[in-house]
Amino acid sequence: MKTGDVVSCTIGGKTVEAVYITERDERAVLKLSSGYNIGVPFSEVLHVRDGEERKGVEPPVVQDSKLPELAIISTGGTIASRVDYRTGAVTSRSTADEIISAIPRLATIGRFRTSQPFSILSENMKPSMWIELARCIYDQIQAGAHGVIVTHGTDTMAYSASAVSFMLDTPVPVIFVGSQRSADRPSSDNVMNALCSAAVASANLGEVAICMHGTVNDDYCAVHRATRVRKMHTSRRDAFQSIGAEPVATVTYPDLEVSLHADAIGREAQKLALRDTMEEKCALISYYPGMDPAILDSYTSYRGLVIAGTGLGHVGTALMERIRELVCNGTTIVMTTQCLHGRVCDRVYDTGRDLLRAGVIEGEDMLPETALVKLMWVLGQTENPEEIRQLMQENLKGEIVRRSVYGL
Amino acid sequence: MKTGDVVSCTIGGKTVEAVYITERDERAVLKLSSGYNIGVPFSEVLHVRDGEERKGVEPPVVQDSKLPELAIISTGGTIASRVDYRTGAVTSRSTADEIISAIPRLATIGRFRTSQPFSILSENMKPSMWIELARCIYDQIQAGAHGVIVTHGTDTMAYSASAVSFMLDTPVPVIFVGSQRSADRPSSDNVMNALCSAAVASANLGEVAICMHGTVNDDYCAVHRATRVRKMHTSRRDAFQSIGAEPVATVTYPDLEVSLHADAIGREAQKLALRDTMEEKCALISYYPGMDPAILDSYTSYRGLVIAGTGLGHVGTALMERIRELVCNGTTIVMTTQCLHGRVCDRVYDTGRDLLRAGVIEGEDMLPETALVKLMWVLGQTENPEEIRQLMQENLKGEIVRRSVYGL
Amino acid sequence: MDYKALGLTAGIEIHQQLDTAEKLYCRCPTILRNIDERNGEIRRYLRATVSEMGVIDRAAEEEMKQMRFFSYYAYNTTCLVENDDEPPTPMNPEALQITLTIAKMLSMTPISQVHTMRKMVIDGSNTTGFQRTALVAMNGIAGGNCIIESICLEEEAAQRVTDKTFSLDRLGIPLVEITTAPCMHTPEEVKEIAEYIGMILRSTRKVKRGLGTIRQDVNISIRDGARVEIKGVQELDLIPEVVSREVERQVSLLAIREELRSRGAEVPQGELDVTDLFSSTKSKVLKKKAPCIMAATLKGFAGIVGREIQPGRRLGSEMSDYAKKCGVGGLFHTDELPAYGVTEEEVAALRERALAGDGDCVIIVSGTEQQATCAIRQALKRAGMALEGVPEETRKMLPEGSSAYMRPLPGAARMYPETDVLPVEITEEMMAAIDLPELLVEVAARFTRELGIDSALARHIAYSDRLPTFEKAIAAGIKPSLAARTLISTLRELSRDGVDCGGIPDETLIDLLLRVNSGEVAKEAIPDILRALAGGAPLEEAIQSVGPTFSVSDLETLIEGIVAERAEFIRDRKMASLGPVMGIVMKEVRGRIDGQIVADVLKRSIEKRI
Amino acid sequence: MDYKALGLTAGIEIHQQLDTAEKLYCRCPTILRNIDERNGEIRRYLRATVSEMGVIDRAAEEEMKQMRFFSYYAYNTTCLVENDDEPPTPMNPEALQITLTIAKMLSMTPISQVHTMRKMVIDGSNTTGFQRTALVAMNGIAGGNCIIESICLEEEAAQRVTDKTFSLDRLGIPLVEITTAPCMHTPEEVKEIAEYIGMILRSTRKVKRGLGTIRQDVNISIRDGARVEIKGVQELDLIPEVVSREVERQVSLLAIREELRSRGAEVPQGELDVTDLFSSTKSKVLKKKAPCIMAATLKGFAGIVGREIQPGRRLGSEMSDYAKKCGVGGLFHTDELPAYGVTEEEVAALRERALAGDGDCVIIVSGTEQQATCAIRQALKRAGMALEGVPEETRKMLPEGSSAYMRPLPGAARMYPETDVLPVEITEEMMAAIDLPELLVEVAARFTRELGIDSALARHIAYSDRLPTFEKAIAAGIKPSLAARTLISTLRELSRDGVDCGGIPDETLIDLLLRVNSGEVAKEAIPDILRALAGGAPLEEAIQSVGPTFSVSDLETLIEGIVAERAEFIRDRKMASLGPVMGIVMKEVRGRIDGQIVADVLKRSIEKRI
Repeated sequence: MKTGDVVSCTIGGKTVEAVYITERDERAVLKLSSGYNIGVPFSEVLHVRDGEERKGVEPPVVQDSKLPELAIISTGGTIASRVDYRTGAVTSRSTADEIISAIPRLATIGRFRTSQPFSILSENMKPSMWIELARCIYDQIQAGAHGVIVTHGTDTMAYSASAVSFMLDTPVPVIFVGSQRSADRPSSDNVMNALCSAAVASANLGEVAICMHGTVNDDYCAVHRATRVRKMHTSRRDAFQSIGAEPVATVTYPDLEVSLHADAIGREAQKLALRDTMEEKCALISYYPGMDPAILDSYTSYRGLVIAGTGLGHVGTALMERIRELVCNGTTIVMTTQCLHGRVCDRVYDTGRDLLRAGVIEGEDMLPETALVKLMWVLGQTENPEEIRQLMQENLKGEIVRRSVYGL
Repeated sequence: MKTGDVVSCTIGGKTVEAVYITERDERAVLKLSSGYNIGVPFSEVLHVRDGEERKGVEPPVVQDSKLPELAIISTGGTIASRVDYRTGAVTSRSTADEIISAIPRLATIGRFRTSQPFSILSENMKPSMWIELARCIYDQIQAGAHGVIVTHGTDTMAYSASAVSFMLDTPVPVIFVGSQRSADRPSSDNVMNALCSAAVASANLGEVAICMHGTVNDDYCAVHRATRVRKMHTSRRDAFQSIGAEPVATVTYPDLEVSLHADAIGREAQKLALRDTMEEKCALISYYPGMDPAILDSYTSYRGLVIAGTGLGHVGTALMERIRELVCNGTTIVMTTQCLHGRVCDRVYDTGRDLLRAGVIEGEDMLPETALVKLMWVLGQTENPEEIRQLMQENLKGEIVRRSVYGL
Repeated sequence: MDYKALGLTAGIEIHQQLDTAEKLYCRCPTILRNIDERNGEIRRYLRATVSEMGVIDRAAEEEMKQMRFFSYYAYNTTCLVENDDEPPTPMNPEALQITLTIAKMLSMTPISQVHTMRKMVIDGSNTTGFQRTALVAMNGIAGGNCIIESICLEEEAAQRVTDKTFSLDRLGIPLVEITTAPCMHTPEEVKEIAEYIGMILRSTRKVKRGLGTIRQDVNISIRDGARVEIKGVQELDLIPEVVSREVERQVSLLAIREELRSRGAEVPQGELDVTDLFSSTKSKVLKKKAPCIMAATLKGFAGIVGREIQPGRRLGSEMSDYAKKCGVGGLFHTDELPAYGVTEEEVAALRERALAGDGDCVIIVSGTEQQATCAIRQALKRAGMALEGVPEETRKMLPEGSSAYMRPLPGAARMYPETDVLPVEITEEMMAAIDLPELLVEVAARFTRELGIDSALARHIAYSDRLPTFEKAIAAGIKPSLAARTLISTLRELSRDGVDCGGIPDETLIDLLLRVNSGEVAKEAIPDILRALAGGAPLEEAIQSVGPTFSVSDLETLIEGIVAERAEFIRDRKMASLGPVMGIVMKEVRGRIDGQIVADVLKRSIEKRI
Repeated sequence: MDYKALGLTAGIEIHQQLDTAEKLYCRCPTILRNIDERNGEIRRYLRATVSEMGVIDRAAEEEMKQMRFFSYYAYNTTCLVENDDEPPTPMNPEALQITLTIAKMLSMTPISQVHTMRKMVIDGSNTTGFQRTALVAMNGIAGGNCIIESICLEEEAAQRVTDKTFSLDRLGIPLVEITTAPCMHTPEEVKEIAEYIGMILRSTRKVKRGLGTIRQDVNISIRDGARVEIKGVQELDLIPEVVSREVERQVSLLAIREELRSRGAEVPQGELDVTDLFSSTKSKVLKKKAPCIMAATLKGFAGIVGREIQPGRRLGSEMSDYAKKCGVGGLFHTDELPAYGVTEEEVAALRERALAGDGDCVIIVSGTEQQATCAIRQALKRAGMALEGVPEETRKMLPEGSSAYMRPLPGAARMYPETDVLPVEITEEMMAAIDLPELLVEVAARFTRELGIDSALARHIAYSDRLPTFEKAIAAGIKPSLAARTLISTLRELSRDGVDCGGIPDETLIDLLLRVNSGEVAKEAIPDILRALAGGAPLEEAIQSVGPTFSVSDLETLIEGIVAERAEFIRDRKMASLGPVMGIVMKEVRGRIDGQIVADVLKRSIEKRI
């Protein structure tokens, strides 16, 4: 039996005709004419006839050549997707026509070119794919895109956006977008997020950002600087939050008015450039009480290590010896804080001063995840320890906010 | 030369008399009569005469025997401390007399007994000390304490409070308190936090909680349930925040009015009991894109592992094989989320379903740090895998909130 | 009407809320809230999603004619699942257990692996844009010969507060949907089956009671007619009326079809902007809406659009229902004009512009240009259907039993799997372990048998919402007659007087009855005490408010006095004096001590003197 | 006064804000804000911390007499460091560099390892409760023979908005504190040294200018007197007055001491509650405060409490200052009563109750019981000091040059290490690398030498806030005389007229001068244009507002006409007609074209005709 075949089975003494969908936990899943799926033992299912081939039809799409050209790069997100109502499978759609036919209003904002360097679940992202993605964005901008939209699963979107931010100097907006509720549901946040991201991709912005719901309402999207944003909720629409910084823009919905923050970097403020080497041999570890110092032994071959320490940036004294050894052996260690908010300051307590003496670099107010991505990039640029330290402590792409302003 | 000795040196052709304080980075630190410290080369310092012995005097303290008896257990925090103005050293004070003389108003709230099981920087805390602390609290309650105040460094206070919460069923309030700004400064939050903690230690509460500033103002303290609280800022007074739950109480300042939340557990609701075994061989790891699966090899001898996954509780597929092996070899793996807010749900995406099939336990909405502490405790109670799973998924001490209420 | 001759077939769907501790796909309690208690509001758009055929479900498409911004009230008893901001929990096992119990009572066969589906509903009543529903069992039998096709376990929708505002407290309460085969052939039969299934449901003692907790949808068709589903019939007694009116409607529509065909009527496509004709109209309705007025001509429809097809409903009403989906207030047609302030001259000009002959009917709608265009096209669509006969539709019941169009019957395209909920296995062991509850009819019989209660009253008790109270009262040792009278008759009488005793807890009622049982409170005082309790008074206060109780010794003293005063009369009349003297005593003590006690004491007192 | 005979010795402390990009211990800009621009407010209590001897610093203790709740305004240009919610950054290297430059200019020796200290200040002006300060260099010389003891780099305090409210914009701006030895012996000498050090500071071109950016504290003592520090002398010209008034005060206090001693005066401890005596008083001041009135008797003080010791200040004022620390409004004493509504009878009753003889003085204060008790004790403390002579005090300058008590001189106990800031090493290489800036006196001399500017004006320019503007103007090619006249004289005249040109940017001024230089704008129009600019107009608009410019050819046409009309007069008077005709022309063109051009054109025109 294959999906779509007509079958029959007997339930309560009556014969029921149905369509075979799939196998699930040793049961045949059948769709009844009422639309309900049921799972029955294979032994009870009789094949009646083969299914007919069903073919989807896309309505034709016309793009307005007077509108600015925007590039959509899909990495496997479901900004435009279609449910197979028989199997429940969600098919991601990534050609311009497919995307526009799913979200027709996009066609009033721009002319779209699309590209799909790969298609994965975002938890399977890895640094080599960040590089591929950055190159793809670079190519699109060089080819004249007025703005770039990257559709991405939300799980690791902040890491990817941050990585692109370090690798790419962009004169145009590079906007990452995703959805927290899958595109196959009528309440999905995908349409609003997509439209807002297209609006901000056309705006006077020249940096890498993430555009997602600003609240749980369908009222506006917040546009977060790639290096200051973190997914702060597993499932809420407004999961993405700027930490220690304000969003660089907001886009109201449904009128799609873009308001830029005074700190936003404008179009053409940076010249297009790509520096796409990254050192993958880097790790992030969170300290906790009683952490066994032996755990650090796994990192002896690592070139970089970010620690999310406690409070102002501390670890237990028991780890100090191993940390000194790692630094001596050439591992760059950057201290960040598991508090997420606030600044690392290892000058206040003895533990911190010991860390500084051991050669650990204070990560200022960088998010631990951003610090990891930055460290990979910095180690891809230079091997000079002094340069590494300087680059890590310098604000390159908004990842370090030199002043902790009250109210953020 | 020793601290307190009178010395002289010549600066700009003039001889200056000063008191020798200490050595710092190969300089002699001297205090001038104006109070300023200066650092000068040892070669320029001449010994004039030995210093006189100076002895601190505590004013006598009278405790009101009609007030309820409260226990203060110090672990090395600086709720009451004194600066040596010569060296700048901060001396922690922990006897009842010392504490009351530093915060006289305490004497109007209770009669105090004190105990100091150990004195450490909180980043050096470890599970064996949690046990010692829990026993000490147990003893104090058994000896009749109407409430217990534990002073603790803020870095790992939430871990310790959470550990005590699992080990101890308490009929009285057990309130952890600390200060974000050191007690030696006139603006320290120590006095307000200490007074509020004493007020709540006298209130109708029967659980383990943390009492710290509710805002950056000196207006009220929030009392957080031990298992739902996290230090969310490196340095702000209001760093401690309840995640996914409301504080169990607030205490206004300076009037010390305690308002209990409807969910707060009242006095005597639990019978005093101590279950003080913990399995230390547990770890917490944060997943990030590109994490090398080989890192998991360091944990083969571990009995428990908490993963802070991405989003709803995911890790890259590359880790799946190692996770399966660990579970097969008897390591309990609990999935939590690095988003901190929201609930783990591994039923939605394939990656999650694979994790469930591998035997990973969904950590519901537990904070990763709380899940680690709970896992240590649960593995200390039973070796039965089904019991372990059930205990991990059951709400024992408020660590799991079964419903995600909007607005938290 | 001769329903057999007309070929009536009807089936019903019964929707019954379950009385579980938690909701079906989250852990919130299943309690309703006052909207004033809300602690948050969220605002969302919904849009139909496209199926794999590039097709939007026809019911969903209808709901999409307007882009709608919905508002939802949240409570401290709702959570992120209702907000559609968190994945659902696994299916509530308690709800599944109740559903399986009902299935077993109806001799149904459970599905081996139950799959939760999403049924697309974008009228705003579900924050997700779909309702979760799972087919749990199939093919059983009710009341001897009615076939039960299926039982589904699904989540309740949110309650509508205003047009676009919903309250999330109700969303997610478990609901069973029991669907019968179309095996009924008279209006009365439909009612009987509904009643029987209702009794089965309540026999589980695990279903919600009270207004809105059970709803019947009725499927009706006649020969040559079409299947029409009428939703939201809440009162059993209205079912026969609803069925007979629908039969009447289908009969009328078939007659209209024949007449239109014989006239050679047709529905030309295309609308006409006639806004200018009404630029100085006196019609308030047209003026109010008015940026645009559209018209269309229905060839050969004159007189038919205005024809009644059901009490209070005309063919024009049906067309109006369709038009309203576009946000307009309704439509006018020349069968009813001039009227509503539209003058004869305006009608004439309209007819002229629309090139309408005497046999034709012109329809007009007003609204924004987009609305009016959409609405006139919808009306034309419905007019076209009149040429075909009876359209398949989902309709909603109107207060008197007629119905109005809601949306087309939904197709299977609106149903797709809920990927966030894992399927549940139902094993034979699970089914075998289910103990069937005692049916309420059996309960009633037992009450008569064991407690000696009259069989009509016993049935009343068994079917009443207060059955558990009654059982607790009996268990507490209260006399069955006292309990039955109070819980059934007294409460019903008070309810007729507008006193709502629904909020009085069982414990309080039983406490009160215990005091009556012990003589501490007089039976006669019960109604007044219940009134006070309904007003919110605590029991002690309610009892005091009726008057202090009267002890037996107080009574004896009182009676001694009264009897002494009337010693002569009593000696004269002997026991015949009992009645008159009793009256005098009762005037003093009514409601403060049991009348039977008064009679006993008085009797003894009189006996002493004669 | 013969200051030498009195043994006057004086020293000064000069506090000068540095003009750095960022603050001393955080990275906020060093700009002041309008309080309306605040975006947050935080509220805190401060309390003195106990030293290792169990002793609270005496100055801090004085500030603790009331528990005070302070409020702070935050801005988007302040951060968590000002809020005392984040550890400080390392010491700002730019500020340290400027400090070292000043030290080198004053021939001072830098400290090898500079330690940041905390100086406890709990009057609310520092959110931390302390001021961070570091001793950077010691033992230099200023102006030939004045010894400079030390230069410290410290952070500015928050600006007080109201009694308990502070604005955080100023907090943390770097400040150097230069302390001289007590090496001055006349009031004029103090002023001269202050002036010289000020010139040194401004020579760095890296210090803030304008109101409040520099403050002098003066330390004064006479033989047998005591060291008194008078804070907050902002104007140099007031220094001699402040010094001479303090000398007067110390002389008076010493005289009072002698008189009191000769009278055998004494100050018994203990206060007396006299609230009842004033229960029906007419005194508004007493009634207003009034829950409690306390009194005390000063034996042998009659007539002395009311004695003037400085213009406008009596011994009673000093006691009142002490009392005010407890939150009361002040005190009354019998040397001044009856007055303020207090009657003779009340005074008599008071004296009687206080057992005061004719030679005694009674003091009273009113407030809450706690306040009044605290206040009367404070007053008694100060009265006791009168028997000792002059107390060592920190005082604040009053507007005319007298002073009022602030707090005791702080001791070394208030100073302890700032553990959050690492010490900084100062190496000989760093000192050697510092280029000494040109002193302003040398700048003035150079202007005279190179630009031919009169030496008084050159000094004016060099010392003026507009020196950088002047230098930019010269560099831009503007005539030195035009630049000097405009930037010094014109701006000063406008300032006298109440026009504040402080907000006009350098670029605008230079643009204006360039246009004058090129003849596009008339020199005469400058004051009016500056007025318009000060009012906020952009340059173009300001120029237009004064009138359209007048081109040379326009002028020639105009002059041709005027001259033609007066041809006869001109022929008569020849060149002597120039003056009268010039007046007529100028009436038409004043402020629209340069007078010199008018004169030239007119002269040529007249010459043509004669």
